[in-house]
Amino acid sequence: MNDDLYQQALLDLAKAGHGAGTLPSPDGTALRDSPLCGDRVRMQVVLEDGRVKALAHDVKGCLLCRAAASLVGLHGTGLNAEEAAALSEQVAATLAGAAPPPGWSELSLFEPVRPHRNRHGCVLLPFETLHAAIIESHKQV
Amino acid sequence: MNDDLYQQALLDLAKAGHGAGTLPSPDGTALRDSPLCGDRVRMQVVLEDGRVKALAHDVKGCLLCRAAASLVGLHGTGLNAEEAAALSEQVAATLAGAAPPPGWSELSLFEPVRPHRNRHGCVLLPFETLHAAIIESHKQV
Amino acid sequence: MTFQAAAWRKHFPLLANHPRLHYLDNAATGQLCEAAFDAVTHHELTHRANVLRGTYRLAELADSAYENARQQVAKYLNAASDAEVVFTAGTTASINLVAHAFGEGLKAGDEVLLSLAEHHSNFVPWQMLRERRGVTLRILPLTTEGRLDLARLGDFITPRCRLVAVTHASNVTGAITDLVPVVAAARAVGARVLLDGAQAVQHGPVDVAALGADFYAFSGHKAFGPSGVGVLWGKAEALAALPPFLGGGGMIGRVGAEQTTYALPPRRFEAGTPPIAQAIGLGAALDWLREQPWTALNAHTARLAQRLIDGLAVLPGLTFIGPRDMRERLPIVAFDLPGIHPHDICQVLDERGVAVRGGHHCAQPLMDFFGVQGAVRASIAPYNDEADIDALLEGMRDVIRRLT
Amino acid sequence: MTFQAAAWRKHFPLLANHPRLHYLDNAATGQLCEAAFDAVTHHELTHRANVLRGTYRLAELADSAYENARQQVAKYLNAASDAEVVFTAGTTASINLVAHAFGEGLKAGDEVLLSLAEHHSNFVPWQMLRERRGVTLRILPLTTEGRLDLARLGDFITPRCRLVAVTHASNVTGAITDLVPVVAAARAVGARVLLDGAQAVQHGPVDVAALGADFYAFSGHKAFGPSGVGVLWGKAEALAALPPFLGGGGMIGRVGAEQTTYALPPRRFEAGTPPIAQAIGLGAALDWLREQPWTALNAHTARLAQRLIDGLAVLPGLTFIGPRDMRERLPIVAFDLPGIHPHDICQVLDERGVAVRGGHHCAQPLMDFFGVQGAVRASIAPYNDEADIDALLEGMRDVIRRLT
Ligand SMILES: Cc1ncc(COP(=O)(O)O)c(C=O)c1O
Ligand SMILES: Cc1ncc(COP(=O)(O)O)c(C=O)c1O
Repeated sequence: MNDDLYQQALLDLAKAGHGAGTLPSPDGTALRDSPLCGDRVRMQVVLEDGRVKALAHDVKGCLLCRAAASLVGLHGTGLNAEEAAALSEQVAATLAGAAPPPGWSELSLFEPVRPHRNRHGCVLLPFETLHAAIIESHKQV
Repeated sequence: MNDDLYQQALLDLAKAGHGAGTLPSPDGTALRDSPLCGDRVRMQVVLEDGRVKALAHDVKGCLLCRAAASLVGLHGTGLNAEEAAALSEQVAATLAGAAPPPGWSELSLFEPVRPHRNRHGCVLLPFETLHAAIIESHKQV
Repeated sequence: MTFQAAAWRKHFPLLANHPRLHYLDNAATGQLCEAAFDAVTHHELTHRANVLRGTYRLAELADSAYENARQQVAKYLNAASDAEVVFTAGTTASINLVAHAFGEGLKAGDEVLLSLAEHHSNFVPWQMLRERRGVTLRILPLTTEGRLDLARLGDFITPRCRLVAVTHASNVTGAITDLVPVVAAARAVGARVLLDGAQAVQHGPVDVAALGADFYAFSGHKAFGPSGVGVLWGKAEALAALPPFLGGGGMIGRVGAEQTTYALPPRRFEAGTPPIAQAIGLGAALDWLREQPWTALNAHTARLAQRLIDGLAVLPGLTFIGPRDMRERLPIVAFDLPGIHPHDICQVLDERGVAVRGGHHCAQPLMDFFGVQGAVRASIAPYNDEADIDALLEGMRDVIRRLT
Repeated sequence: MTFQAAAWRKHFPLLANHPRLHYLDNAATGQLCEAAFDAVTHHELTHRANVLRGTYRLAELADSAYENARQQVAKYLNAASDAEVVFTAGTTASINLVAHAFGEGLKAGDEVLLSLAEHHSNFVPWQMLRERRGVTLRILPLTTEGRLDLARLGDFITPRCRLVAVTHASNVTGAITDLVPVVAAARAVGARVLLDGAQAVQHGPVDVAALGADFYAFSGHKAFGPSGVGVLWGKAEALAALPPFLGGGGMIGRVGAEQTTYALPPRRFEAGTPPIAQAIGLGAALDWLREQPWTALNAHTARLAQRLIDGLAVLPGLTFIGPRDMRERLPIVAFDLPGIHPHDICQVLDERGVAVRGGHHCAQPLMDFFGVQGAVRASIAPYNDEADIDALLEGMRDVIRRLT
């Protein structure tokens, strides 16, 4: 049973919408769709020395996706491209059963998603889009 | 059991090869293939007043096909296009369970073929090709 | 005589194995009826062989079973002849077959009319044909309820129109297309008509002769038959006019290194070993379905759909994606609840054993038209009952309690 | 350890139902193994649902089973990743997919190399491509035994060659293609390589990495799996370079009325609802096959084939269509007996319960090469035994007694 998929803490995280919004002059913007559900995440970043100084996201997606984006908003600043890529993999690993990476303990909120493989993409999408936005910024330079 | 599919009378009919050969100057020639087995029948006719005056066939096919062609050689002269078309249908009917049409009592040799629907085409092919050759002659005129 | 869902349910082994499942995703896939299951099993265990080539007994039995399935399909569709029935891999394969074989005869500027309500499978093949041959696609708009806007047919079917390819019934709104004016308009300009019957066939026998179409496509798995098989019905002269699509064994007359001739329909369009057991299963399913009391069955499912619509209508802010009444429509109910994502709704419903689908339903243009990103869809079959609907409604109250 | 055909036979329910059947038409269709039968049954009766879209439990189970099947296929083929496995309707569908998707990138004057030994399914799609795009087909000739004449590769693979599409093993002669020089010659001119593996996969696991091909096609029904399913394996970068072939649900990224983007492989090539239960059955069959003692099994079938060849060799006038020894070949034995038509032979053999096939075997160019109209073919699987071979030989003596 996935009784606790929508536990209160996850709903709160989604509702908080950390980092939701738009940046006036981002260094990079990435847009990613989920082919499964038609969900869409837009992520904008401003970089400093290759690291995220500011970010903003706009999510048309489910609660899992919104909660994940909010988590990115909470802890995503300071990452560089490499770390963002590694983070995506760590999130995937967490969904597959591993412990959350250091500094991202809230990822444990997504543990009930584990048996629902079709929903893993919803959680991953904001993380992947963050990485894409950083890459995009490097191209702009 | 189709024990009597290859009864002696059928083998003899095939071996007799009535009408096997070539005509020096046919009015019409038709060539028909069986897509199932790659068998091929060539039928040539000379007409007089729209009726077969002479015919000859060349069969690359199985015993059933050769016996059927031989039967066409035996009784096929005198037919016009309409009668040849009707004959093809009567042969199909005989294979489906009806009695042979008048004058074609040897068709009863093919009764053991009835349960073998994949072989019906082998028996029909020479009759259909005869009809096609007559039609072809009319086009030549 | 009231129809007993429980009696129908008995013919579907999976449902017996899941007594607490409320399966309401029938538009995606119907459950396999025992007639189909038994026919497939019987074939595989007693006369499995390749078809149309062997002369031994097993092959003869396989041939008869396969050709018998063709006759069963023809009968269900009221086709003039079983030679009009082509077995394919599914609706998508059937439509692609026409898009290629019929499409070969089209040239730049020729027009194909679709509607905005089409499933991607009746959309993308034509977009790809546009890429290949420069045909023009015209997209018939919809009424606010999501029905084809037939009043505007005249604006969209021009003398350049060569094919009208529209859905017999929508997989999202459930709307059944009023085909009389569509076929008349197509005929008036000499265009052929292809109907996407993927959603229609499972609600009772279809009469292709009465519909007046040239081509009709559907899938086995949605008609309580096996996956991996579908049908393209084509009027004899329409099929005869088409070149082959896929090349391979079985569809040829004679193959030479330089030149090859093709078999007559339907074999011309059945390259390679066909889905033999699956076709036999589909034939058995349709043969069984043909004998069912469809007036009663359809009244039953319409009642359930109405019960669902009425129950949903009181939810604050809910939008129906499609008509709100049951006239000229199938028991498919799609809706959007602003602020709650369809997948979250489905997930909560799943906890209660209610299986419904959320997403774009392979109909993104239709979603765009309704201004939604996705929708929740409940699709009802005769084996469903009041308990299924009530479980869904109860679940929706839970969704609203928990997710807003 | 001598291999026991009887033990293998137990895994094939049809054979148990026909204890007196001598089934020697395995190259046309293999009998269904119980692993496949059980997997299909289990799927249909416990977690049938459409795949890749649902979020309820049944759909999740269906998804897992379907994707697990992809992994099982990948493992059998030693593919680098399961994303390299595309489920299709069969070998013919797989080859047509490449002929269209890869063919789209070819232009007049580009060359495709085939051989004269190809099955129609690896012949006609290329002839049709020639019609569409004006490519040139080059046909590699054969040695007198019917093997690809590799000595002449240099004459036939030119710098204009873009694709080499040849059989891994012939369905008539049983000859296994020596792929090392073929792949090397293709690589030397930058051509891709497609292998028709329809006859090869059922004789033990295939190592696509070692073969060095770009594409590999085969069918489920010949590999003791269900009909209605097949595979196109493609090297990741080769698949990624291909545009989609069929359009429809599941293969898209996003569909707009004007513009559509496509999914990544393998889904890009799986338009519409795939053959779900059939893929699951095929996965189970290959998973079971992978664990079989192939060295022993192949020694067993080779012994049977040799016994058959030796027994036939004494018949007056008999010609083998293919090699007379068992080196580098499969246990497929085809022959022609001048003056007796293959179908008549098959019919007489059928009276004795011997199921073999007669005809052109969808290889007319090869028949023309051998100067025969057709041939009788016995094709052996590990469940066959000495009694099957001896029944065939005894039947041939009867044929000669009765039909000459
Ligand atoms: C060598 C070869 N290629 C292709 C095919 C075609 O396979 P299918 O009919 O399953 O598509 C066959 C089987 O008939 C074959 O033997
Ligand atoms: C209206 C409609 N058309 C086409 C299809 C495609 O059917 P399939 O996926 O079986 O090819 C579907 C089902 O998804 C459908 O609902």
